[in-house]
Amino acid sequence: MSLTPLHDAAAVPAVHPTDAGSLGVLLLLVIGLPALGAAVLLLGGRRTDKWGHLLGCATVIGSLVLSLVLFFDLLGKDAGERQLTQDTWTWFTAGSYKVTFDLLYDPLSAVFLLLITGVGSLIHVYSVGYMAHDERRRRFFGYLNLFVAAMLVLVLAGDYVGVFLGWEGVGLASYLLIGFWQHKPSAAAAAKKAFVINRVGDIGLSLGAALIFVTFGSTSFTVVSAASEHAGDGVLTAIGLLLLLAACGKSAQFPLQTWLLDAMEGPTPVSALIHAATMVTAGVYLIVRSNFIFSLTEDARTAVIVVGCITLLMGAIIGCAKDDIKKALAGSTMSQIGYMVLAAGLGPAGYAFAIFHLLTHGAFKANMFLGAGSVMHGMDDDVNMRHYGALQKAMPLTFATFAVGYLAIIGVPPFAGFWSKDKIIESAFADNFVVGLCALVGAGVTAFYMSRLMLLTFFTKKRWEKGVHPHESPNVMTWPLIGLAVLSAAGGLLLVNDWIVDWLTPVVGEHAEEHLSVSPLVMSLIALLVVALGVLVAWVFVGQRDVPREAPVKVSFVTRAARAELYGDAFNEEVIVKPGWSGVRGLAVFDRGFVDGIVEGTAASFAGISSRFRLAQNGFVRSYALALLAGAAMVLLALLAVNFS
Amino acid sequence: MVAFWILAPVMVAAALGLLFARKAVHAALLLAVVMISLAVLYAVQDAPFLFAVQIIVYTGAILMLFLFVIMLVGVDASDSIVETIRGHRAASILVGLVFGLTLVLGVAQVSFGAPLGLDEANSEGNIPAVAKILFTRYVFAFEITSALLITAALGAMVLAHRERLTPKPTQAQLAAQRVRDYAEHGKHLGPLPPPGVFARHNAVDTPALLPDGTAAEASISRVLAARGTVKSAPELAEDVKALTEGDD
Amino acid sequence: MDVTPFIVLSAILFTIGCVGVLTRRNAIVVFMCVELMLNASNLALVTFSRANGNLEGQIAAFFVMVVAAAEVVVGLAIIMTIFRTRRSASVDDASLLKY
Amino acid sequence: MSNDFPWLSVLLFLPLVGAVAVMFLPKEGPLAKQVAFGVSLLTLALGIAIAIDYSPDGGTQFTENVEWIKSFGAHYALGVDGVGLTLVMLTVILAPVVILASWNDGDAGRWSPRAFFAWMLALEGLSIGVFAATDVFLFYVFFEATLIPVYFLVGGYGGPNRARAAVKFLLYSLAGGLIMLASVIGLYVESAKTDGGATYLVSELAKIDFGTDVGRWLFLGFFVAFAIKAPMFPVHTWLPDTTENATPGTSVLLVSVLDKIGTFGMIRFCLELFPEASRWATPVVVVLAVISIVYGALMAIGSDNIPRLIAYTSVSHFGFIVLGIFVMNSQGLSGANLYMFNHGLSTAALFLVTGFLISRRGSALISDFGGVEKVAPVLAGFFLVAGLSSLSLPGLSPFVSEFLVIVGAFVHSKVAAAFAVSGIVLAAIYILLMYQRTMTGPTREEVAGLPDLRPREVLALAPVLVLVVVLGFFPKPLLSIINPSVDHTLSKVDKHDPAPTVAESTPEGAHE
Repeated sequence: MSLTPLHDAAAVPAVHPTDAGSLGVLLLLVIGLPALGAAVLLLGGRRTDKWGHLLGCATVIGSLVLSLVLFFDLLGKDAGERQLTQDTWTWFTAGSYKVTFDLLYDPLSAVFLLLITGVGSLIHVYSVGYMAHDERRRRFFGYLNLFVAAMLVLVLAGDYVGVFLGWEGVGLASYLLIGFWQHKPSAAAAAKKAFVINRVGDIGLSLGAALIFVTFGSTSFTVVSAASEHAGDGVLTAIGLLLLLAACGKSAQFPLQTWLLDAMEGPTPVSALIHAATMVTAGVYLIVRSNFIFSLTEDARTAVIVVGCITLLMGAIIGCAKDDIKKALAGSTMSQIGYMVLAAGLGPAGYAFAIFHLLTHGAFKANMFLGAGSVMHGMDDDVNMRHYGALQKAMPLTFATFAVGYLAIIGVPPFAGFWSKDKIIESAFADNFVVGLCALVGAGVTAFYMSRLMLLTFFTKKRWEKGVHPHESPNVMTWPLIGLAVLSAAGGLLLVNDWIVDWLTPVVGEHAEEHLSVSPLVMSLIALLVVALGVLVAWVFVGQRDVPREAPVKVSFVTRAARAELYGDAFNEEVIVKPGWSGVRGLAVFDRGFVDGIVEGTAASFAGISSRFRLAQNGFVRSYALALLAGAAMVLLALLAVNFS
Repeated sequence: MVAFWILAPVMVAAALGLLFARKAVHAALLLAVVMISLAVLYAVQDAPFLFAVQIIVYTGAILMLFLFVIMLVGVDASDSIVETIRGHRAASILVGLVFGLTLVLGVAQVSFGAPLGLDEANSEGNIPAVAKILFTRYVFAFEITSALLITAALGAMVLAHRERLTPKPTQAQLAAQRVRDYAEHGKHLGPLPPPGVFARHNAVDTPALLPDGTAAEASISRVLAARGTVKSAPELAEDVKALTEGDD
Repeated sequence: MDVTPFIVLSAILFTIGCVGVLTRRNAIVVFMCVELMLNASNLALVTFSRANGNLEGQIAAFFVMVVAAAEVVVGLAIIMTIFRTRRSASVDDASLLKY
Repeated sequence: MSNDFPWLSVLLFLPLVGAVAVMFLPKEGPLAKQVAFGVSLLTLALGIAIAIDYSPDGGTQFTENVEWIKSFGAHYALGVDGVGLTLVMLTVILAPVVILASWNDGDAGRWSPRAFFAWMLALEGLSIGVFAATDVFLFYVFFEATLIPVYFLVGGYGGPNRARAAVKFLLYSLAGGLIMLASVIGLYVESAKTDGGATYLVSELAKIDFGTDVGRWLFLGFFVAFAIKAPMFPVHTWLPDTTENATPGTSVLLVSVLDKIGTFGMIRFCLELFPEASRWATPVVVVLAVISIVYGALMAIGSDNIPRLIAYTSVSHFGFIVLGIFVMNSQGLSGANLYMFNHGLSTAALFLVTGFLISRRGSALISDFGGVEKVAPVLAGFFLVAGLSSLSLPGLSPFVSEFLVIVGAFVHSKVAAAFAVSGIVLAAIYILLMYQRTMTGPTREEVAGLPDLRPREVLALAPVLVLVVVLGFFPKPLLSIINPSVDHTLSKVDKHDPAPTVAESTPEGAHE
């Protein structure tokens, strides 16, 4: 770029990384280890069955160690120097357009690296136990490694197209893992659905990247961030909206939310890693990473906030009605990501809190998913909470860790969720009262459905199926639970001294001051009050009553709607799928009948004409002679006509 | 011109007869009428050589050939009147009429002027004059026609030739066959009796009489027997009686 | 002697020959009609010869006769062969060469 | 390599001579197959040698020029630039793959298996000729000659309706060729009017200014033929019918190699010879290309027959290629050129792997499968990778090209890009739907005993998929030879890439 960006106080921070030097190799290794693991496990075949899971764990743990090394190295640098790049090779060039695989390592990538490899490692270890009896465990670990590698590419890429690579890579891994038990048609269908809906989001990312190229002549963060201030509002808003579409797809935000609940068909560790802690938060990452776009466009941010608000309420409502423990948690995930998106939409005031909530959520939601997996493990893979009850005695460790996660998500101090969610609610109120109210109500509903889940699973009476003997899971599964529980409890430490905010400042810019009319303390108290109300309601309506083993049929419209996931699927089915299918069928008829019909018809008409003419060749000499004579007569007539005209 | 006006209607009538004659033999005869009339017209038009050739070649050779073929194919083979191709006859007549009318009208429109006549060309006699042209200017074409005729003759031979499918039986085989037939069916060993032997008549339609006075059926052609033109034995006997009585 | 009546006669005979070829089914009769057409043309040739005052027309007629003779020989031989195999002299029966 | 030696002629005639040689080998026994495979490998080796010797910025290379028919101005002229070399390489790479993969496909045909392989080699040689010809007349001769082997390959070996499919293919292509012939003759007429006299050399023709009307008519003649070949909506219907009945190997050569003649011709002849007419036709062609993308994808979704489905996906992909060509900017054209190569690989993989699947089950209907993954995991894995490459997953080679085309289309027209990009969703639907229905779910009885891929089949498929992955991350070898050619083409059509909007606008006046 020939233009030098004009830096002023309100300017967005430009990405101007320095060469990573010797650490760059580590960056490559962070991605390379799990990628290598995936390659070995997937190409190695049955030879690697015996030690495949160990290799899978080892590569991710190796990445975690490297990430920690990198993180502490970054921590030791000055705030201004915390952006490193590692040159690799040019991916492709065309005309003036050049896309490279250069990696960008900055505070944002750093925390993501820790989240991905940290939670990833714990879940890999957990999976060793969870998938112990699956004959295709080796392949499962291959896919998990593939996912980790792709996710790392996503957060380390220094170019939108590079992000796209990781973006689709995690989509592929998600597809493979949701459909891991592909002999189940529901799993295969869910996998396909997830991928296809993600692809709808990818339209946004493709077109967004294209628009960015047209506008800035490059898609690398460095160039775009330096020049974004010079772009027009319209263009920035358009880019923002396109990126939001991408984020909606990947993060299961309204209106592309329907795939997430179906994705629970995958094995539980997958749900924990991909559909709770990491992949689904990639949308939030994308928005925060693109802060140099979003900070400059009020309109796009408003759209982000609206999407976030709608989704956080939708997810919460769905979570209230689901009896499937994983789907209830998935609804909760949707809702929590809604919070993050909402926070990201607040702009400089919210980026850091979005990431903060993302991190804490990654810990406590992974914790609860794994807990749910542990419960299912003990309950013979039954997922219906109405068949649980009073499990706190049978599975004390699971209960304890789950409880930590529960307290974290509903926002009880001092657990991690309190700090992160409280900050978002505060920022939301500072931005707009309605938005704040949404966030507040969402918190109350969260408290309700999580308490309901807690009560149905661990308290109330036994409603177990016959022959089920709940038991605590093996150590290899409980240790990761404990690890995640610790993180869920202590995640709030990141906010000490506003560390997380300062840490992310080089990436997202100076944190904007909040202008809240009431003091933060009052705000927190109000939020706690709402949460307490939610818990109380749950206690009254669930804890104090007998829970029927079958879900009651006669329920209010709201419950029915929530059970039907607010008719998202029904809407897609009626408005897109069914008309789509009839359209495709109609098109097939059109193709056969009209497009090919013209061709075939031309051929057939020639064939018809010749078969008609053919009849003139009747084999009778006399007919031929007649034709001959007629011809001669005509020649004669013609001659006469010429001569006497 | 008198000859023309006499012959023309005859020729047209004979030609039309060609169209309607049921039997091929009749058609051939009507054609002969046309051809002879044509020959006369040639003669009238100072073409005595062609007159002779027309009579010899057409009426003599070609028509005889036709008659031979008719004989071989069967005299009785006659057309059925029913037209098998739908609309063909009407169309033929229509097209023929159009063609003919156009031709006639077209020809009639042309004024040929007075004929120059062949008196000068035929001054040294028609045949020498024709020969002169034929053996000078048209000698090559003439020689070619000889090749054509030879080819045609060969072609006719090839077409008429029937390939033997079985080896020709030898004398010995034929003799053995005869003896075998005699042994199995009692077929007469010797040659068949000729008609009329020991009889009043020696015509072909008269069977020979066996020593006992009965007629030998084998002595006459089966064709004649089928036609019923064979004289029966009692008739013969009466003839014999009349003769003997007359002698008395 | 005017020329035109001869030519008209020739035309009429030719036309009758044509119609005969078209309507008759007995191959021999068809052949006769062909001969009639040839003869009709011969008449015209001879007439033109007289009209033009040279003998070329007669020569042409002579060649027509030769060719006609050859044609009849071969043609009749063909009819014989067909008759031998098909037991029929109808031209309609030899209609395999169709469609 | 010395520059005088006619390397391209050798490359072109090696398979042709091989084809003749194969016909003299014994009908029975594997010798004919082995020789055919050996010849194709030899051709590949020679092709690689040529590619190594090629210098990316050197323009048209390995040129040969012998006067052929003087009165027409026709020459036997060969030579390759970046675009031509890419496609020649695609041809020589796919030929041994196809021969190895179709090892037993020729056994059940109407003629002997040796004829099957001889025709394949002949097709390879003629295809190389098409891509290497630098004389329009020679190109035309090769263009039409390629139909003959395909006709016999389709008509002699393959499904129950092969005869009809072969005739349809032949007549459809001939019709296109006929229209093109008119333009070829027109070129002669026009070039004869110039001072240089009649010529068919592309290099000479490119200098002629045909004038608006004549240029447009000639352009149309070429374009229609190439659109049929490509195939584009609405002249695509021969392709599904043909692939439905052809053997997988034939389909690969047909779709991956031969159909590229259409898009190759659009660049080489439509754009470079008739720049004005190409610019004039751009709006219509872009619309047709976008329709092809969406239409092909939708038809693929609705297909139950696997080869038909793949044929329709190709219609969609060719829509992308044509779109990339006619948006006339570096991104689009580079993408389109790259797409030609990548589509060749991915479609080849898809045809071959589904071919293995179909030959095992004896049915080509998706509804006849289910749960194959359980019994044949390796096959399923290859299928998935091939499918993912077809839906342009990043990391696999088609992504780069598709992304570049979308970017190029976006530069040209935002609306066209917006419609074209829907192709990526539809691609996901048709590939994953097919995978879901065939591979996943409970294993059906009929497929329970299906054997997994044999070593020969793995050996045939693996190189293609390895290339797909390697080029997905490192397409530079291809792009480095394609980009100079693209610049050349763009200079011919007199188009320049627009500069990024931000670089032009000042901070104050920055509004859309």
